Amino acid sequence: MSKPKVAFFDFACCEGCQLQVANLGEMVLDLIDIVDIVEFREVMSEKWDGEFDVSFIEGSITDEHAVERVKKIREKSKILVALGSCATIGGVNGMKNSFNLEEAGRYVYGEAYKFFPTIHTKAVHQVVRVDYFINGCPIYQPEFLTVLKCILKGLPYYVPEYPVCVECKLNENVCMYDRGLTCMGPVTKAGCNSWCINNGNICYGCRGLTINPNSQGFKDVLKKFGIPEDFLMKKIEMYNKCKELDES
Amino acid sequence: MKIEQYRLIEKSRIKEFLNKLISIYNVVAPVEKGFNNFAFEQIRTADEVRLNYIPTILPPKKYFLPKKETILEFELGDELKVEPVTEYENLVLFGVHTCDIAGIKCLNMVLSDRPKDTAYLIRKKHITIIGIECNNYCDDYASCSFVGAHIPTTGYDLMFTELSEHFIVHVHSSKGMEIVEKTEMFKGADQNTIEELKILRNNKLKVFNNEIPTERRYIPDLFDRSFNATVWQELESKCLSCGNCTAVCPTCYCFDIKEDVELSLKRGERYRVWFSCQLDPFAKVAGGIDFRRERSARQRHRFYRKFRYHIDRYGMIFCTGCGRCSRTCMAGINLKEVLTSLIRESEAKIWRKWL
Amino acid sequence: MAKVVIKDSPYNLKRARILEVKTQTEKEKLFKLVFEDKTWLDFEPGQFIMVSLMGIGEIPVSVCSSPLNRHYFEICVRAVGKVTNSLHKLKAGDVIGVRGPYGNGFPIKLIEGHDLLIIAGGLGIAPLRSLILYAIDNRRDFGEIHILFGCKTPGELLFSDEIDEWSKRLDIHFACTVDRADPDWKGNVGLITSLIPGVDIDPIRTYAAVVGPPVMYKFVIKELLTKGLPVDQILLSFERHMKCGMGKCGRCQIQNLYCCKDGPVFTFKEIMDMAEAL
Amino acid sequence: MSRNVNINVNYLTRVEGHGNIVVKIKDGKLDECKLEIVESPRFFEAFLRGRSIFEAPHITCRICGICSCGHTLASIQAAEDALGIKPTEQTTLLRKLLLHYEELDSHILHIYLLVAPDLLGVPSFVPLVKSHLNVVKRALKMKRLCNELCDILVGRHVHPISAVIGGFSKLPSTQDLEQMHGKLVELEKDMEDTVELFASLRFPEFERDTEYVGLINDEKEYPLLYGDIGSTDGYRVSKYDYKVVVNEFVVPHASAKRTKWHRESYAVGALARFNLNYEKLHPKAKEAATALNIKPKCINPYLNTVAQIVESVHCIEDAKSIIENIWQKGINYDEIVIPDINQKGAFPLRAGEGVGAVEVPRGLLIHHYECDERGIITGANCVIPTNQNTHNIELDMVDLIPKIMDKSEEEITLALEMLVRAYDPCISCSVHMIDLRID
Ligand SMILES: Cc1cc2nc3c(=O)[nH]c(=O)nc-3n(C[C@H](O)[C@H](O)[C@H](O)COP(=O)(O)OP(=O)(O)OC[C@H]3O[C@@H](n4cnc5c(N)ncnc54)[C@H](O)[C@@H]3O)c2cc1C
Ligand code: SF4
Ligand code: SF4
Ligand code: SF4
Repeated sequence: MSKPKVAFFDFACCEGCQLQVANLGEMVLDLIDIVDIVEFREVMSEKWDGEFDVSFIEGSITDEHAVERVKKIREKSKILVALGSCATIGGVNGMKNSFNLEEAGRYVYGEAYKFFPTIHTKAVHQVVRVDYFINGCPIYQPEFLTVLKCILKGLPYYVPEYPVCVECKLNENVCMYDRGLTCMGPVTKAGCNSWCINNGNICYGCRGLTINPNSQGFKDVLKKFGIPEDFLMKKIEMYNKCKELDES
Repeated sequence: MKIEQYRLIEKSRIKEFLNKLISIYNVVAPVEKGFNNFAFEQIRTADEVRLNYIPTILPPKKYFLPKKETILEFELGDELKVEPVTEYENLVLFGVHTCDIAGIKCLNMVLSDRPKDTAYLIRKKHITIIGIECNNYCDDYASCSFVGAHIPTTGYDLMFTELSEHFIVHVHSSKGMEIVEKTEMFKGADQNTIEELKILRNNKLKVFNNEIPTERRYIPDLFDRSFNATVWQELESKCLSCGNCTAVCPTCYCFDIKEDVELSLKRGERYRVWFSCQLDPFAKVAGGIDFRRERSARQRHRFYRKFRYHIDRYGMIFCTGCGRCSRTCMAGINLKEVLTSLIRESEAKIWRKWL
Repeated sequence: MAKVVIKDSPYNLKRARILEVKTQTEKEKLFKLVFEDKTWLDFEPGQFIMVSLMGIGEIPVSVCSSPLNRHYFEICVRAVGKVTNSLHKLKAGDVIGVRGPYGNGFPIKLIEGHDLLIIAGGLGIAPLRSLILYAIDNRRDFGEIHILFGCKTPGELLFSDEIDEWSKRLDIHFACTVDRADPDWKGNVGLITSLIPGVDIDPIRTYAAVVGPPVMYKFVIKELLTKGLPVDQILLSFERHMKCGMGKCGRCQIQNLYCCKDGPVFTFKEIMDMAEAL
Repeated sequence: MSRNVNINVNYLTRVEGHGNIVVKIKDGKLDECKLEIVESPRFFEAFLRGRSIFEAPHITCRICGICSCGHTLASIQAAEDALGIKPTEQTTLLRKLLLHYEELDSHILHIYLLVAPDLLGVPSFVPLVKSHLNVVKRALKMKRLCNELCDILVGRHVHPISAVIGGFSKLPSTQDLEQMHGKLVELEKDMEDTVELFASLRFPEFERDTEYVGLINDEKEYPLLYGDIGSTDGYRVSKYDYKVVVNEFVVPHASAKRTKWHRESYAVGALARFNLNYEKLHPKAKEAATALNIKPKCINPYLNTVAQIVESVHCIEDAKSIIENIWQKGINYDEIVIPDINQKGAFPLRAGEGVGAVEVPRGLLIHHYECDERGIITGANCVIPTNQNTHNIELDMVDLIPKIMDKSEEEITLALEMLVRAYDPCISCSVHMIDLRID
């Protein structure tokens, strides 16, 4: 059986998730043992004209050109994977959606802004069908490998439906609420092994909201800790602004 | 109280004892994590140990039923090659509170019930428990006297109780005796110290009052009447379904079973991880139906698991009064308050019937 | 950390070889299995086994063959997800892992000497087939046998050749219905509950065994109670999420009952006051 | 010789971000030559406005995954400057350590995975697995070690977790220090082999004098984390005057903003630092420079890669001594900082303006913020190394093409690609992206 042809494509993003793959160290060798990486622009010059068995899409869709390009990739790919927060939920790029696009452009580029046509930031599934989601900003390598193995074995991957707190408790961290801080852990999908909290920081919600968050309860918690609601809304916006497009 | 079973060690020598213990065994003890949080961790020197601590973030169940535990190793291929395995370690758990010992007893009940959980039993055999008695409440969250876990009874190898000058040590097993002998730091107890212990225990009855306005024996009845209590509905809007309360509970043992294969796709393992009835996928079946969809139903289930169901099955309350679930809940769901509300509500109903 | 192999682990698996795979419908396949060590799966109708595909997962599945069959045992699996879809890709000769049987099964000893009313919805026929085959093999130990079978469309009818046979037998009363008919369908159309009023049973002498999708139970039970069946003669088998099958993992709990250990077969009496059961 | 050549490298590979090279040669004369940046703009500076300045490092490090530690450090510096927070000595040491890890990680990625394939005549590292397995293995191992170093210090290399305004939200334990030291010693050996390997490889010969710009200061150590902005033409200004340096202007053929200081263009990056601060390099790094046959002032842009190797040696050695230093002093765990948002009011807020200037792997990086009295960002500007280099790269190409005009189209293309790649451009970084395509 020939090895599946795998490609990596990037859109508006920091390319950190691709880098997480390149950063697998010696495991990269095991990886190319089982798959045939045919395009990976960040570290390879090879290009591939045929079909892709698996395409990893990194980054958000932020202009018409990107919409066309991702649609073409979809057509040529048997399986399409959204890689990282920018692709799965819009990520930090979504913060742009809170602004008037023209004004934002003008702020960064002055009058030249017209040469940078832009549209509201979209997650990949808001433009084309996505088969697998790998959340995180950046992706958590163990989860990437788990999903990859699922893909190769033709199995579905279920993104954990429970919050980061579950993993955080298992790591026996001191809860940020005990430290008087606001943490997005209770409303954020797990799967990162509570990476940030393990390292002394709070969870910023980069993996997206849990499927069934108790928003009222969360607001009450914030009230209890004396945290204004708009503060929280801003926090949610940091990664989850594009969710609005799902709902509308 | 048989005097032969008791030993003494001067309070000032406890560090010396711990260092000696460390030189012989792998010792796990409570250490400080900051912000009034503690954890059981393997220690390297006695200085790390906190004798005065409130219950650790995770209970010692993590050593008996690890957070993640391989249960099968297998090779992939046409033939089915599997090997059930377990990992264990010789450990001495030092400084375990009586509530946590009660928790381990609950785990014992469940996991030695048929079919026996072999892996658990093997691990348990290799763990020695040195308890430390609390002469006072840890904090307001505790409700150990309500469930009767505040006085040491069984479930340990050695039990340290602090007296004015000594720790009096109850030697409860030959494993405990081995430690006494190997560390060579204990002397026999005398009648005075035994008296002191008796007085202390009597005093405890006053210090540890009943934290919940009912008695333990009324609990089954209370819960039989409370399935549709309004408290549960209140929890619906409060609970965040974060699963913190069950993760930290010394008697929660529900788990998930998953598998992982190597990148080569040649070998893999099947493992179990802690899981929680508070989480979304817990009771969902393949068709997508969730038999406990409401957060209120899940919280109710948690309380019934602690205070009702297991009384029928194992004759025990599965709450140790450690207070962890209330301490950890950021939504402020407090076990003592919930129980009190249940009691008030059911009393009101009974009164109405009488009038 | 020392690692040891524990052969007596309750999670240990037995190797079972697939003798034959029969496609039943679009979504269901029937697997004929035998243990490699030539031992025999000793089970009661209604019990289930845990089926393992290494690296993919382990799921509970009812045994659907006759417990008296000493040559092989059968499972009928609907492809819905990870394990079940992967199972469908297997062929005769492949080996899978099995542990069990688990659960209580139907209380045969109680049922014997009584009439039997079997009500199956969709895949619910799988555990009931085992009971039916047992009753047929021991026909004289039972009174009247009624089988009511319903499914969504004619295409989803399982074990159709056997059903033909059952419907021809004189010692079995068989009726079948579909929710939605197709042009070729000649039989009843309507929900399974519509068949119940028509069966001629003596409620006091009858045990009803009901298995089907969760929505079905409430309505069927209502009909059965209308017929006058005593609550402890209505037997129900439930599906819950199960991971260990041994009353430990907590996933399948219905209030204080473990579906895997105390069930999956319950009398209506046991669960009628339980909010989480139906 | 009258020859028409059209080169259009769509999506330059093995660089960070999307860029194209467009070259038109008409009748043997260079008609058009540009480096187009086609990365989709992400508007960071626009959406930073209205956010708490305490979130700035978390957000801006997402400008680029490869140099996210560098962005974090520049952002922290700018924010602390605006708020008037002075880092402690321990914090400064650990930040220097982090910056070293960043340089190492990025340089190794660039040297081995991006440049080495060109020098060995293959399109990527994948064919090297067959022909040069030990080289690939070494590269991947070094990469892993660098990642592990970052993991220990700040949780991860891509978007570091525990480096925050005010210090660190987690401090390394003594075992952590031991582990990091051990890994650096391991890297040291591999680095020697790296120097040996690259000393044996031939780089293209091409020289063009330009102004090299980077941080300089009066201290003994090789300046990376702070200093004034200086150039090989002998100029020096404070970081607050960065606008004088980056001096944005528009080129007619592409109506894009570029930067220049005293000349047509200037260059930043490893080679610039090497030229500016050679004397301050660790003796071992100087030895490596000799072995690699590079000395200041080197004006062959292709040798930027070689300067990176020299710097890597320096980083390993200096990181080791920083750890030894911390070891001796002992870590003060009371300095652990509450992360983010200043929720506990750990630092007094004030209206202010601050600039951060840090030498990141690809050169001088500047973050500049203004905030109001609630600490809400009212204005932001980031100047990215690659932006500063773009014009210099183009001028290099203009100079280079006539010299290689007689070669085949493939050879010209490869030479140009290698040139661009030598600068290690980081195109997603270009939030301030200025190159346009106008019809
Ligand atoms: C006692 C008993 C007897 C049974 N007998 C039979 C039988 O005879 N025949 C039979 O076919 N079945 C039987 N079942 C049902 C069978 O066990 C399930 O169909 C099986 O477990 C499904 O496993 P799976 O791995 O194929 O599906 P999964 O992949 O686990 O799940 C299937 C679907 O559930 C959803 N899902 C599951 N987990 C998640 C998650 N974490 N996140 C998001 N979505 C999720 C998905 O939408 C998915 O499509 C029985 C069950 C019980 C309890
Ligand atoms: S620190 Fe955050 S993720 Fe961890 S338990 Fe607390 S709220 Fe949850
Ligand atoms: S802890 Fe939160 S912010 Fe950090 S990686 Fe996990 S989901 Fe993302
Ligand atoms: S800890 Fe509190 S919020 Fe979290 S699941 Fe338990 S009760 Fe709900």
